[in-house]
Amino acid sequence: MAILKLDKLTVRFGGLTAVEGVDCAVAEKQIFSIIGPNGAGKTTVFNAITGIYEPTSGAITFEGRALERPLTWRVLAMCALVGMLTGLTAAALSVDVNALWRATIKRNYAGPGESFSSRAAVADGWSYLQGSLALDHLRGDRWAVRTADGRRTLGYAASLDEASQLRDRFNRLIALAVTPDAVREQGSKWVVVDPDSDAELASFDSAEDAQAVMDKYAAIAREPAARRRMALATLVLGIAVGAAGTWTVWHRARRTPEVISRAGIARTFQNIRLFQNMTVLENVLTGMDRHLHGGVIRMALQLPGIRRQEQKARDRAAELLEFVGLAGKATMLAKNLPYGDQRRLEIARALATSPRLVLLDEPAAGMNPAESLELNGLIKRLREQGLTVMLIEHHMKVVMGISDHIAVLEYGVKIGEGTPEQVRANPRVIAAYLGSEEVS
Amino acid sequence: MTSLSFLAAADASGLWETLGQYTLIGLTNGMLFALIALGYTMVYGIIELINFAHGDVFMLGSFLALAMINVMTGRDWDWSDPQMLWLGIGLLLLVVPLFCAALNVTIDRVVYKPLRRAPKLAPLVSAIGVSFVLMNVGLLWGGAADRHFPDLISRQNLLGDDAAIGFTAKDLMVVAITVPIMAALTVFVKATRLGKAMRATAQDPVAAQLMGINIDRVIALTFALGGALAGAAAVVYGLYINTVSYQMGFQNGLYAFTAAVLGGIGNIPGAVLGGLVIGLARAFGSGYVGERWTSALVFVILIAILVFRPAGLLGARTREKV
Amino acid sequence: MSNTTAPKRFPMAWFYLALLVAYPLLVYPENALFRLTEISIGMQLTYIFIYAILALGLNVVVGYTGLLHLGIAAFFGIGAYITGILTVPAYPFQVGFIAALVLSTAGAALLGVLLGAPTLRLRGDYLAIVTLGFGEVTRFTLRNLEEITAGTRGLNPVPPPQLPGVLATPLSWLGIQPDWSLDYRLFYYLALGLLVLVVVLLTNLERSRLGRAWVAIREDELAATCMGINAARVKLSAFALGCGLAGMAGCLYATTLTSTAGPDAFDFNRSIIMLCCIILGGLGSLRGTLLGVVLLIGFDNVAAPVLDGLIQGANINPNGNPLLTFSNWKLLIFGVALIVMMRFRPEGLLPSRVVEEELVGYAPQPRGKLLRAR
Amino acid sequence: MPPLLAVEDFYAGYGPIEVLKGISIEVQPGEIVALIGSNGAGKTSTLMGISGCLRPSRGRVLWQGREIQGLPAHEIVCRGICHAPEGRKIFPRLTVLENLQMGAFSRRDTKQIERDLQRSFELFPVLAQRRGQAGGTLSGGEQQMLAVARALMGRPTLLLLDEPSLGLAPLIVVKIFEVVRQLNREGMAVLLVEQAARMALKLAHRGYVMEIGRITMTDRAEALLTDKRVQDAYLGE
Repeated sequence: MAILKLDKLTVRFGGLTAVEGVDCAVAEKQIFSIIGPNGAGKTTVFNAITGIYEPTSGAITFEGRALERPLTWRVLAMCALVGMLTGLTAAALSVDVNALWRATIKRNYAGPGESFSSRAAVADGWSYLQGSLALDHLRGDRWAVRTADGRRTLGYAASLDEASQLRDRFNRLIALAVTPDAVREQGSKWVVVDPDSDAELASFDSAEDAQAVMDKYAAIAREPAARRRMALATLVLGIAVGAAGTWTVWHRARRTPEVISRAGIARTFQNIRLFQNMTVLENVLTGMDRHLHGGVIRMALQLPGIRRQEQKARDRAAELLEFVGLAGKATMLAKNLPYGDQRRLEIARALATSPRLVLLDEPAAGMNPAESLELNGLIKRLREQGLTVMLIEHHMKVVMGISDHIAVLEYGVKIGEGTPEQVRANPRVIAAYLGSEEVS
Repeated sequence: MTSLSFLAAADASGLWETLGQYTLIGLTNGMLFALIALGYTMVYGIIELINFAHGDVFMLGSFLALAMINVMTGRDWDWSDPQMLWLGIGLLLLVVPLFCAALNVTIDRVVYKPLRRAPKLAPLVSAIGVSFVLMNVGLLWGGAADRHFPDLISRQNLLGDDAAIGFTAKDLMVVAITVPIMAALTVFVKATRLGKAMRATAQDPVAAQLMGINIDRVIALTFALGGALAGAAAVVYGLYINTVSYQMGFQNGLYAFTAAVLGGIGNIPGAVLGGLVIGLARAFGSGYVGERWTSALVFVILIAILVFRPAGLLGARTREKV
Repeated sequence: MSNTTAPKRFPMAWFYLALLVAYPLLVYPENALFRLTEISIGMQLTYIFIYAILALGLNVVVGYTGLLHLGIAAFFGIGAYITGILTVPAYPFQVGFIAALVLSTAGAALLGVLLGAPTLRLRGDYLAIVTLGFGEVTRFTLRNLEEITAGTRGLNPVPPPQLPGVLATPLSWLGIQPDWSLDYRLFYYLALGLLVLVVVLLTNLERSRLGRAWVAIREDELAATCMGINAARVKLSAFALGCGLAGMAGCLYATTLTSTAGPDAFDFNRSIIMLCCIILGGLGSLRGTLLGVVLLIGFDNVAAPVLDGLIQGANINPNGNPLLTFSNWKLLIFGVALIVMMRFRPEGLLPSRVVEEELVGYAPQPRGKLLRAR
Repeated sequence: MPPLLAVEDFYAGYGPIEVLKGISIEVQPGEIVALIGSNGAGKTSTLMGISGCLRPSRGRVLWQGREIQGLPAHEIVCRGICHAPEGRKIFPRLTVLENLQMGAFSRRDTKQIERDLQRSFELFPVLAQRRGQAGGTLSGGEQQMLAVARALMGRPTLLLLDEPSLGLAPLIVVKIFEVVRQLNREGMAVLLVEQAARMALKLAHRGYVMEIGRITMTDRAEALLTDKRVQDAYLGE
């Protein structure tokens, strides 16, 4: 059964086509090699498999599954949560936090020793959003009628009852201010009369005075509505932006190297990419990361469970280092290793992720014949351990010696495939890989 | 603060006039930022260093301009005569940029050059160190208080006294000096041999070396150009804003650097675009949102733009080679 | 010093710690130094401990994980202001110190995550400018939300922690008065205790899976993700921890100062100084960070005023010539020192070295079956 | 007469990793020399060492009998060694024309440069069509042509050519090799690094075989082509 299948894999960068319509099926416990001239797109295939590049078209399936992060309810919940958070923050900013603070906290708390009722604060916060006029308790048991944001004081009163009456009057005035013809001429005065109760709410000496004051009330009347609209708009916009942003971020990371590595594919790199300033041992331990558990707090406290787990990981890392032939070099910095050892360490690090499929990108580059012979042995032992190996290699000896199956790429297109013998006999392959005969 | 002040401002003199006025102020200020931002962006483009000291070179340039004006006034230079005025400004625009260029090149030679192969953050810390040193020099030179920079150019509205939009001789001066300088820079970088060498070095230093380009000289040239632009900006700034202090390099440098990043750091047209965007953001911010939120607004815009365009407005995303 | 090996280093650390614990108890040196310098060295040490916590937080982000963060002061400020809002008598909350400490830390960490999440894919200098921008936004916001933060005046008085009653007697044996406003030593031990706790926890984390993941991301993000490391989560954890520690330091700062100070105490300059501390000391190195803080903050808070005092005392400057006061040259000396240090030790004074010696004593022995097949 | 170029016992590396462990190579005037070997053998580093981008830790590079090792790269170019580096390394945001002009940076003879430009366009007509286009927008083959043409703009006495066939279609490779041969007939010496060993050896007069930082074999090209060991390791059969 094929463990990895590439189906019409195509990768393009801008206008350049790196890989075009490549089909491949890698059987379990096989050593599968990709050969081809430099620039033929071999590494691009690896990059597409391991999620570094997004395939332009085509499918990659590993053990029958497309390697994507599954869509779970947690993702949706996260989107909703972030959306709500952004929305609420935006709305809070748009309703003017300063004024809200004044309306809720400062209005309800006079100072040290005074009591504070959070229920009253919430109620005041709500009426602030409603835009209703508020009563402030002042020193000397006086009361002030103020706009919801506390910026404007409309009047003062000597008792709470009087203050509430005053507030009612202002409420009526404000309601009337937005209606046309609220001000009527009456004798030498200009008055505002409540149409329901016929009570006189205010009187002025001139039409200009009346107009100016009524304009002020009209502004106050419009303000809460404008603020509510603004708050609602920012709330909706914030939720939309937050949720959409989270969704985009998640969606963009559906097929990342991390997900693919966790599914059981590990790789090495053509130009060695070790963690140069970490020790050999730590490099391998980093590969084991996903098998280690424990939250930040348990790690910070180094609880016994964590220690045991760490000790186990170190033992296993030591096994892996021994396996690739790096025993005794565990405490060296990776950058101080000789070239060949760095390649071996990359293999050990890849193995540490407990993969079922290993991709080796030119593992023998820079090795001398003796070393690459040793490498052959190592790759074969990997297969004996039950792993599937995919290999990009230029050393024909390595390739022909150990491969079960070879695919040949040229200019991003697969031009031949088969057992080493078949490939060796394929005239197209000879022409492409072994040098064009036309140059004479 | 919110929609109310917007309406109030609009009521004062018509929505479109206000908008035009803010745009004008924004563009004028933006050109100044752009001039400084170019120095950041060019240096970053070539050696990938955020040259924190750049703003302070600018600051010292304006102190030099101030000192020169004082000396010239002392020797009876007649600033009220338009001919003498423009001659004087021309002289400032010659000497101050030269000084700033020399200063910048010296800094590179003495401080940054030995660190070309050091870990990336080491030159950054050195640049911070240079910034402190220059700031201290400014402090010793000009004192801790704000200094008044002579108001040499009139604030008369060129569009007539009762025009709805104000465009003063000062605004004209900013445009008349910065636009030709930017044009000259563009021509230099686009068309001349050295300019091309500069761009080539920024794109691929190794290949540039293989072409026979002396990278060290190109880097020195870049610092010189950046310094000269900062010097020109310093003169214009002094004449336009009329207040200088030893701390102004930091604040303006911050905006200019933000402008450079906004446009895509290392990208020369990007720096100009970034400068204009920041100038406009500040103008509209103080007009429509409130003066005290302006600075916060600039950075909110910056963050928002970078979240959606991680390499700046004109920056190109690079694909990592694996 | 930098060549000491592991078995020797730990006694050295204990030695320094013992020295720091003992210093305030031996009243004589503090008094002698105070007579000499007119500065309470013990109080300044308290601030150095606080800044050390801040620097350690920054070191997690910049040193371990390699994300250039230029706005750490904002999180310091956020911690201070959360503490201020939660504890000052002008507001009704007035929670205890422990609660304020926890909430400040958590609040700053949460904000760090909120800032980090959308900007994770930015690289190097772009991330730097975003964090710088965030720092400035925070400062302006603190200044502009006058109703809540009291604008440029800052919130005060931030009350001191409640001393558990059981401690009063043992403290009196040591000659320490149980009154925070009278005896600096209570703050001193509080800050020192928290610093030691942070150092111990960070040392553990550094050697754990998470610490390795941070460094792996710094060394080669792509290779790390190919090893199954969730880069986003790891970076966010570094942001959360770094910013959280900054918030914790901010809480301590406000408590020690009994005020949140104004928003300008948390400006870009503060971030830059902290960054200089950790780069100077050696990125990613705990010891280096501590040394960097001692040198730079020590210079700023202790050496500079002392030298100023000495110059005044020596009476070389009877006319008050500004060129002859030390504070007018402070920035210059500071700058030159930074330049010179970077010139000769670009990797810092005590660079992090996950060297052989640290892991000496441990030579893993392979045993059992080689490779588990699946 | 001394050889045009002589590399003697050259050691160099990146950090602690030594990639060149005592290389010795000679190029005579008017000769095409091929340097073949597997990936990571140090071929590119050798060229980098000659052109001054990689400082030697030991050893000498003699150019017409004079030592040039340790000189900065731009001075080496002035002496007549031009390097078309691996991976093309054209300037992506300069136009084709500007890229070519950069190739002639070390020269001052404006008229001759103009003539050489025309010649480049004759050699590679496709570049003439695209002269105003940014280098980064060219296809791989066009970029490689541009890289070679750019190196030729320096009027080299010795051309260092690194992997000209990398990722290119056979027709384009043939084209580039033809140009190289033509220029060689006009007297230019070439040091060619190539993966496609057979092709390179067919073009070259002499060849060196490199293995992990050392020269393991050297001979006339025809001899190497028929050598059993070379065939085994690099030619496939």
